[in-house]
Amino acid sequence: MASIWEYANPRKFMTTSEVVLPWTVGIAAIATIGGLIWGFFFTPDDFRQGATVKIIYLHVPTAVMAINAWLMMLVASLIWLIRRHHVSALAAKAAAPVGAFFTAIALFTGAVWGQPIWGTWWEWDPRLTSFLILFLFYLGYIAMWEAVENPDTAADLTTILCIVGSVFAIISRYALDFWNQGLHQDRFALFDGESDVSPVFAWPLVTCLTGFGFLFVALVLYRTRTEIRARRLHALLAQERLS
Amino acid sequence: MTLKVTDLSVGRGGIRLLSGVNFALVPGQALVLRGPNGSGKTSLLRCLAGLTPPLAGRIEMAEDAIALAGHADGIKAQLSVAENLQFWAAMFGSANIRPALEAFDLIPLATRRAGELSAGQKRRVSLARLLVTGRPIWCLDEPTVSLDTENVARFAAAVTAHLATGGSAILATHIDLGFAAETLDIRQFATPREAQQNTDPFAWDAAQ
Amino acid sequence: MTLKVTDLSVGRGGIRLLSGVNFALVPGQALVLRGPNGSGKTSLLRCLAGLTPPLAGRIEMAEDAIALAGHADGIKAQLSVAENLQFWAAMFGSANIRPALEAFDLIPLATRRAGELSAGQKRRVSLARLLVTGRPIWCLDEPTVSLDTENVARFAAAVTAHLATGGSAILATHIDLGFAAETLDIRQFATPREAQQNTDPFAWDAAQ
Amino acid sequence: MKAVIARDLRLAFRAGGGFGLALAFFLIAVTLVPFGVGPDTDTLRTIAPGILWLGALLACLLSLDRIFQLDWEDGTLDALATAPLPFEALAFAKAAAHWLTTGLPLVLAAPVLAVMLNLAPAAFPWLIGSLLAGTPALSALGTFGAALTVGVKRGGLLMSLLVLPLYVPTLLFGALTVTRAMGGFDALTPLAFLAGLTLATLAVMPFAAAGALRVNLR
Amino acid sequence: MKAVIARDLRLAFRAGGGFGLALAFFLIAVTLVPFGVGPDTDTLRTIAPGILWLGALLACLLSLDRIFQLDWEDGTLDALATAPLPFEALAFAKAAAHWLTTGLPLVLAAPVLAVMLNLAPAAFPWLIGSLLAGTPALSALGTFGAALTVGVKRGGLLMSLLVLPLYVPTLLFGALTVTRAMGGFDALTPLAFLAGLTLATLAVMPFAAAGALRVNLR
Ligand code: HEM
Ligand SMILES: Nc1ncnc2c1ncn2[C@@H]1O[C@H](COP(=O)(O)OP(=O)(O)OP(=O)(O)O)[C@@H](O)[C@H]1O
Ligand SMILES: Nc1ncnc2c1ncn2[C@@H]1O[C@H](COP(=O)(O)OP(=O)(O)OP(=O)(O)O)[C@@H](O)[C@H]1O
Ligand SMILES: [Mg+2]
Ligand SMILES: [Mg+2]
Repeated sequence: MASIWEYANPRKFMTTSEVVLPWTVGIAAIATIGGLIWGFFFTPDDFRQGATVKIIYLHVPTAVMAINAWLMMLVASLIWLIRRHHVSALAAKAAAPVGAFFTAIALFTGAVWGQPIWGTWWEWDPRLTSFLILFLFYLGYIAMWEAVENPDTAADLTTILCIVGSVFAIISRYALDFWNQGLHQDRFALFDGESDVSPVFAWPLVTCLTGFGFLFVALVLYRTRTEIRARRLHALLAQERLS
Repeated sequence: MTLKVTDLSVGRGGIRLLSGVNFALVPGQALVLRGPNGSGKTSLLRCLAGLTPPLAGRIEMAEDAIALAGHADGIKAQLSVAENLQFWAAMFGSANIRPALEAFDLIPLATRRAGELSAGQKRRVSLARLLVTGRPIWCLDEPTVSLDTENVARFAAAVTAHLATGGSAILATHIDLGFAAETLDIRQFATPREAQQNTDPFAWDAAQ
Repeated sequence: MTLKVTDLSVGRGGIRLLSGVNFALVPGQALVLRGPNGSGKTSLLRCLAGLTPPLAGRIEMAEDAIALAGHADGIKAQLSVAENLQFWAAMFGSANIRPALEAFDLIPLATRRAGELSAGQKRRVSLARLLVTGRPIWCLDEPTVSLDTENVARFAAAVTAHLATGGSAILATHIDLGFAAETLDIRQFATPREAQQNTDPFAWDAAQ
Repeated sequence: MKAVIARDLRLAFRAGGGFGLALAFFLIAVTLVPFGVGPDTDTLRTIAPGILWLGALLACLLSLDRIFQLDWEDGTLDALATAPLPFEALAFAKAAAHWLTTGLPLVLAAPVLAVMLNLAPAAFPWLIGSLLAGTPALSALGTFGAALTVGVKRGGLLMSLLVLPLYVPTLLFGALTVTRAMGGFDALTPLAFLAGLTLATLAVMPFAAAGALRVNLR
Repeated sequence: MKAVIARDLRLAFRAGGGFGLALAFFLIAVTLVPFGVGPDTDTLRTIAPGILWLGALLACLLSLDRIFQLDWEDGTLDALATAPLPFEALAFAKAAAHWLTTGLPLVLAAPVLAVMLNLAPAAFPWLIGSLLAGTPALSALGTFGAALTVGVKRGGLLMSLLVLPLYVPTLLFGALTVTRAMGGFDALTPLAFLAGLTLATLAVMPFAAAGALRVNLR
């Protein structure tokens, strides 16, 4: 019977992802664009914040995905560490720039948002700062991949880095809370009784969240395929040399 | 203290270089690896020393049996020759370094800064380290490089003495070692092209 | 293009090693320096190449005539073999590197990262650099180290070709170079003890 | 293990080994700050704890590349790999040696600089305490970073990129201890956190570092 | 000379060469400051110019050891000594390459960080201007320091000791330009001084560096 691990075989992965990719792209496109349009043009302005509240449709999804991206990298790295599936290592490598990109957008939109709300572009608020640190971890992780020639060595080193980094990212988050009490919006539950976001805002937000989720998956799939092709090229060249 | 290698295959940089390597090294035996540049001698020695994990096959020997002397000297320029050897003696828990110094005529250089030694003098220091380790199996990568004839003779004497006391040695070289030993041409283990493929998961159905 | 050395004395680390070195190197001539470890071959070559100023004596030759290949390879690990040679070609204003690559059979390795080469392969790259410099006088310090017989032959061919085109070479070595050349034993220039003293201004009336 | 520490200390004392260099860097870096931010004493006093901690941190950082790089380049690590000493112990010994040659001197020198930045006298013991409790973690994390980047030529900059984010919690708690002490608030809690963090780091880091080393030696 | 610059740039872009690392370090170093001195916006604003300049300075410093050390270790310098290119030109080329891979990126990134330390908008052009005028001097002085310490194994720390004092005037005028612009005073005079200083440095430094190199090669 077919075990899930078969998909970790590069060849199998290429064939499967070829089929899956278009669908994810499609859903991502529809949900993201739809959600954003819905959010931007078909929701009333917020009574306190006015039109600026609409940034939330970019800001929150990117922010949430930025964190999930790192989690996905962690999982992929662990799979590589335990089962030595090359594809999962490459998937982690492929996810890093995407995650960094989302983080950057979350920070940027946040900054743009903070301008009208807090009257300043940047606050050393724990939430914001911890995201900045997350961004730094992304940079380090990417740099490590770049720096090491041998792909397997790089995969192992980045795995160790990713694990240690995750631990310290969490520690610093708590350290930061201890350091400075923030202005930033707390985590909120979207649909419980005393929700601070009325369903009017909530539904398009949920659409955007799903949209960005699929967008992430699509991007990672795409980049993983590229990485695999690069590795294949490398392998084939290596063989040319030997004959 | 025998070293037994069965169906070993060795890789470097994601490429399988050698496969089906089989040999045994018994106490008192010296084995010389021969092969053209880039054939995989260094890689094989590093694999035996446990630095690179083998791609396949088994290496059977006692724990902590191997001492390695590679292309690089492993000498600290700031320390004197004696201090360098003392450090290794401490690491391998052997008592005095005097015999090692004498074996390679390093007594006159003992107090010199290792950084101020000539190529051949450095080489002698790194060879003296082998005696200090007290390990039975020596893995030597081109040990006689930049040694003059006199010191090649010293090296040969040291190796034969080591063999006489039940030690063994496996050496990679292109030049004369100063003593007779059976040679193992590693070209016979060079990986054929079709075997090459299935080592790398990314090289599926490559054109032959 | 003759290199003329008169009454040269060479030091290293504040010690006078060689004194009264006299020899001439005419186009088409190759001179092999022989001497035990630590006798001063490398120091002499570095002095001829103008890296260390001579303690005394004269070195007469044309400007920019010398190319040096020392113990160290002078190769950038991150660059490919071809890129390494191209850099040197640009530095010495010579046009194409292809002949150099061919002379040492480096065409198959041209696109490889230099860091991933074996000892002998690295050596070949650093020897190929000599051809790229287009300099008439080669100073080579143990050029054939860790080369297999086949590549020693290539090296010999390269040198003889260089000599045939009016070039000259001075080589330090302990091992076979693959071609015949007159040798210069530098032990005859070793500084006697009494001469030793008055070089160092702080060593006045030391015990004989 | 003692042998490794002893050798590293000796190397540090030898020419070019640079014992006390970290100290000197600490001094210079901190003295440069007034040039940058201007001589106003109140500003200096307020930022003193942060500056001192940042200075110590950078001084540590700059001496990290000594930890493994040389041993790797000259083949010593290859030989050590075949030695009976496990890499975990090696990593720990290296971290210890680094702290003795870098962290400890910084702790001793900090008060002098604190005077220059006229830190509030009440905060002095807390400064020393926090540095004592914090710097070992800096050395341990640095050893890990050094082990990760040992294969990379001139990995110094890359290493700092990897290590500095790991330094954040230590820096936060360390500086916070002093600032709070200066303001007369409870400084014990952050100090406790700091100590705990350091102990945890010391316990775990050798294994991570050893893993990285093994990978890099392949 | 072009060949040297081209090669150094290529090396910088290659794996492990670490292009953009200086940038990342700059980012981190500046980010760490608030952790040290506390999140208070006003304090940060006042010290912003100094911090930005110090950050740039340290980022330069950390990338200096790449300049000559590797070429020395692998024998490239020996070979270059016999090449027709004089050491003066070599030193200049090295400095130029270092600035292109380090100084220039810093200049471009500074505004972003200035926002985070909420520097007064009026001072932005002056920040960029002063960095543009100042960083070449940092690279040139750094090249000199690198040439002096090329013989010393892991001379990184020693080099920073030698170089940092040389950096003081540049730092002074650079930070002063921005602070004054922030305070609304005349910032042109320090900027002019800075530019003059840089030009003088660029004119003289290659010769000093070349001399140091020759001595170290003996
Ligand atoms: C009043 C203005 C703001 C509001 C209402 C707001 C709201 C939110 C919300 C609802 C989230 C999602 C929380 C979650 O993940 O569950 C979020 C996340 C985030 N926001 Fe904002 N934000 C604001 C301003 C800012 C600003 C100025 C920044 C500065 C860059 C910023 C940066 C972030 C970051 C980094 C996250 C992700 C943190 C996380 O999810 O843990 N936000 N924000
Ligand atoms: N670090 C490395 N990464 C990738 N490939 C490498 C590396 N080192 C060597 N190789 C390649 O592996 C092959 C074997 O190298 P190895 O050093 O084992 O050969 P060798 O027999 O020792 O050669 P020599 O006689 O020149 O020392 C060579 O083709 C070389 O190009
Ligand atoms: N950097 C240095 N500083 C001080 N003394 C040195 C230095 N390098 C070499 N020496 C000493 O100078 C003498 C000559 O060294 P040199 O390298 O010229 O000898 P060599 O003939 O090349 O020896 P080998 O055949 O081993 O290469 C030796 O005694 C050595 O100890
Ligand atoms: Mg070899
Ligand atoms: Mg020599």
